[in-house]
Amino acid sequence: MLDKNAIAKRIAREVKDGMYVNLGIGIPTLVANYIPKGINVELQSENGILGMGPFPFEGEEDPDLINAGKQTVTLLPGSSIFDSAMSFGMIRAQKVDLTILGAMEVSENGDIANWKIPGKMVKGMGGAMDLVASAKNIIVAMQHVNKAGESKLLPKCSLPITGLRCIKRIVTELAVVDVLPQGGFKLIERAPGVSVEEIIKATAGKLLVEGDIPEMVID
Amino acid sequence: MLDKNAIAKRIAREVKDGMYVNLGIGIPTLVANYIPKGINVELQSENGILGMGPFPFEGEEDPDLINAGKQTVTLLPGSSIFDSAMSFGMIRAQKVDLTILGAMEVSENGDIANWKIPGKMVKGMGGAMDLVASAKNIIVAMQHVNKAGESKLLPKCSLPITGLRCIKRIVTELAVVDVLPQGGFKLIERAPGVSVEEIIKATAGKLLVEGDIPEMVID
Amino acid sequence: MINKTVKSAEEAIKDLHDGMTIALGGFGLCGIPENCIAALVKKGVKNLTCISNNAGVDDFGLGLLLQGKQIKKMISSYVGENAEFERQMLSGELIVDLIPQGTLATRLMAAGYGMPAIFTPAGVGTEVAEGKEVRRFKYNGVEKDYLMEYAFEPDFAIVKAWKGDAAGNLVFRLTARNFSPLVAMSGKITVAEVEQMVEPGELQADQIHVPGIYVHRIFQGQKYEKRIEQRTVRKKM
Amino acid sequence: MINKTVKSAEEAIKDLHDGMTIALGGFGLCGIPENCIAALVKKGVKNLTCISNNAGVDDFGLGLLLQGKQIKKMISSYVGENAEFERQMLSGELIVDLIPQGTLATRLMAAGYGMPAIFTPAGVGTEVAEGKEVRRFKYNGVEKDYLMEYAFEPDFAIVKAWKGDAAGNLVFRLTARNFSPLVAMSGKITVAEVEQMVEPGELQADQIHVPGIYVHRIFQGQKYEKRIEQRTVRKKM
Repeated sequence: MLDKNAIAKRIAREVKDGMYVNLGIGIPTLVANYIPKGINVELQSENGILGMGPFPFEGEEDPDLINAGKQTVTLLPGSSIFDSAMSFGMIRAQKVDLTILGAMEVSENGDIANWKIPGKMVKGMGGAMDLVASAKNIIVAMQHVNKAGESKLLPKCSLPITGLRCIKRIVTELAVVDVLPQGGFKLIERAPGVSVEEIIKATAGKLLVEGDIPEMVID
Repeated sequence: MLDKNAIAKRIAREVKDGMYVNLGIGIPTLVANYIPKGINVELQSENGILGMGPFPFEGEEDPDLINAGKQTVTLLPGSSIFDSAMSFGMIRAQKVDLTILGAMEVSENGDIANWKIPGKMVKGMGGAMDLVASAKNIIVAMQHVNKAGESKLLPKCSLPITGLRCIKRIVTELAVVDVLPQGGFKLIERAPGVSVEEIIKATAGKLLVEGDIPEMVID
Repeated sequence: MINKTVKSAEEAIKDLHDGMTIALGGFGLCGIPENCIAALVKKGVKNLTCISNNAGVDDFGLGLLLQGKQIKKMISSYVGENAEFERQMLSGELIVDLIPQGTLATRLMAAGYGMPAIFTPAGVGTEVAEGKEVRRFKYNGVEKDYLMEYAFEPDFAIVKAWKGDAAGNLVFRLTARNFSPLVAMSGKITVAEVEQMVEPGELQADQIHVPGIYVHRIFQGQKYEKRIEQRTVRKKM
Repeated sequence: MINKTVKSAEEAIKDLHDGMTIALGGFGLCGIPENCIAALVKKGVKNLTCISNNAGVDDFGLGLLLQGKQIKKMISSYVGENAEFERQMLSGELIVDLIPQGTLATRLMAAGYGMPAIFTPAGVGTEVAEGKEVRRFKYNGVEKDYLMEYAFEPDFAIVKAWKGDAAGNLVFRLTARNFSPLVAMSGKITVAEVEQMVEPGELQADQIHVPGIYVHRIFQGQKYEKRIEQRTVRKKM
């Protein structure tokens, strides 16, 4: 069973040289810490940064330099700043290669719900609807089950959806699961020490398990 | 009968304090020379200038600083440069208050033709179609008759049109003529020494002549 | 040059009335028009419709207008930082129209670019698409559905820039740019407050983010708190 | 940082083939990609469709490609400066699609902004509107007709910038900007030649006109003639 950092570490292995990557709030933000040396990527933040760097050293925070999570950040050499229309312009134009974001639910046809719990939580979708509607490659980082112990990998989303048929891969504390083009989840990797049975039990949607399922390589 | 500079001078009187003005190629360009002191205007050039200044002094030409007529120009304090999409964005958004341009023909319902003579001359419309489709106020500067002696103020344009029902006022070597909202030309002013009869003769479209027609005030 | 300077925030919003629609720049608390918001609070104008990506926090930014119940309706993409907002929304006091962030940005840009409508795939198949025209286009080799979304045309647009001049030209600093240029281009009347007013000609003409033609009134803000919402740092090793 | 540098114009266009559609920056002879045009001439690639506001003059700019009959079709707004162009067009050797200048600019921008189509009133009621969808919108208080125009999606986009860095970031000087940022954003492959290549970090991040994400290949041009088309001056008094 993985902790948040291990999930981020596993996802970091999906990041390839030359990619522009948008990282959502939460676990996805942690991915930046684990991108292997020698892999050149640029992080896009949808409030208007390309080439985002790490958090500033104490005392060097600049109120005019934040990321989409409103956190103070820094810029790397070769970075650029632009307005929100251009930011979502490049997202819609599919210039951003990979989007990593959190989710409340993912359905077996790749629908995602992550912006609203009717009558309860209504923070808004932020840029998530734009990202999932356009990104070529989307990876979801989330817990396999919610706090009530219910699976978040469902036959159909129960919450208001953020985007249709857009999720390709899900990384949880238990497994790496793909969404098949024809619908249905497919088990790709197990977390160290987690059995296939545990994963099947935690997955409400249809889960294809083919052959031997390898254990994740994390480091 | 006015020469080109006098036509430009007369049109300059239409330019009011606080206006953003786009000047076309030819006579309209000359208008800039006659805008009265004390009237603050900014000239827009659709290749991406606001606050365009006069031609540079000899030896100070900059190949990177031209107007829409490809002429070397200068910038005034407070000017700005932008790309062509923003330039036509502000034109479509009707931020440019007044457009002055030349024409081959204007019809009595305000249609204008100025971009093509089939089989003969096909320079293209440049920015003219955008300007006439969007500008709140368009003044045409042109000769009343063409080189063959035929009127350019017509019941209907014979050449391919540039825009429909868009011209409000025409200033020629003979007269100031308005296009009435319901259609038809209306004689507003005569050039010094030109008779109403001469103007009627040179106007093929329906021309309303009401009461005494004053002579233009040019200086 | 056409001079757009006014003396104060109060003068800049003197004809901003109850019931108007206003768009405001800023992302979170970054780049918000602090002085104009203070003037709106002081003026006590009510029943506003506010187009702004966020709604501030409880005691800063648009949160101050929410406290005074000056806002009737918010059009935003993310409002998660504000308890009073959530309370007013869940109780029905506040009408909230949540729309995707890119849609918000592009609808503002559309106004400034004279485009009455734009197409975006964001929200297709979701409740955001309800009642909207859907159209299928091929773009970048893929055929998919797009929503037609209309330009915002707010009565007032209010932004904060880093530097500005009397001609109304604006320059923004770092990510304080965010929605502000788009907001600035969208207003029937656009008000800009700036941290530094400079002489015309001081801003490099080809480095201006918003040309003055879009700005109707400009003034130097009295003071800026520039509060940080999420101070995140790393330790020096 | 993702490094986009290539050695030369030749390398930058190595996979630009016969029959491709290419968009080129520049207005008249201002801001044209001189080194890439020279490389296209040298390469002798044929049957090109060129999207460019103008077509150069007889012996410079795109005129050089016209001389070599490398262009099958031109999509432009104004081509009045080129006798060879006019000859090829009137004789039918060259297909010419003349479109309004703002439409040209906005269709390029649409590609870079992921908008499959845009609306413009330019050309309504003219031969430009033939076969196009017309739609009525209310904007700025006025109801009128708009044409729906599609995004350009050229195989290659080629621009010249003033300064650039290895990340592909571009800055343009004065009116040499013109169509170039829009062209740069439109390409399936975008090539930028720059007058000055600078170190990453030298360009101020918030003063970049085209972020490097839009640029696939960048190199420093060997030399620039920067010819002036209409040298107009006034006398010192």
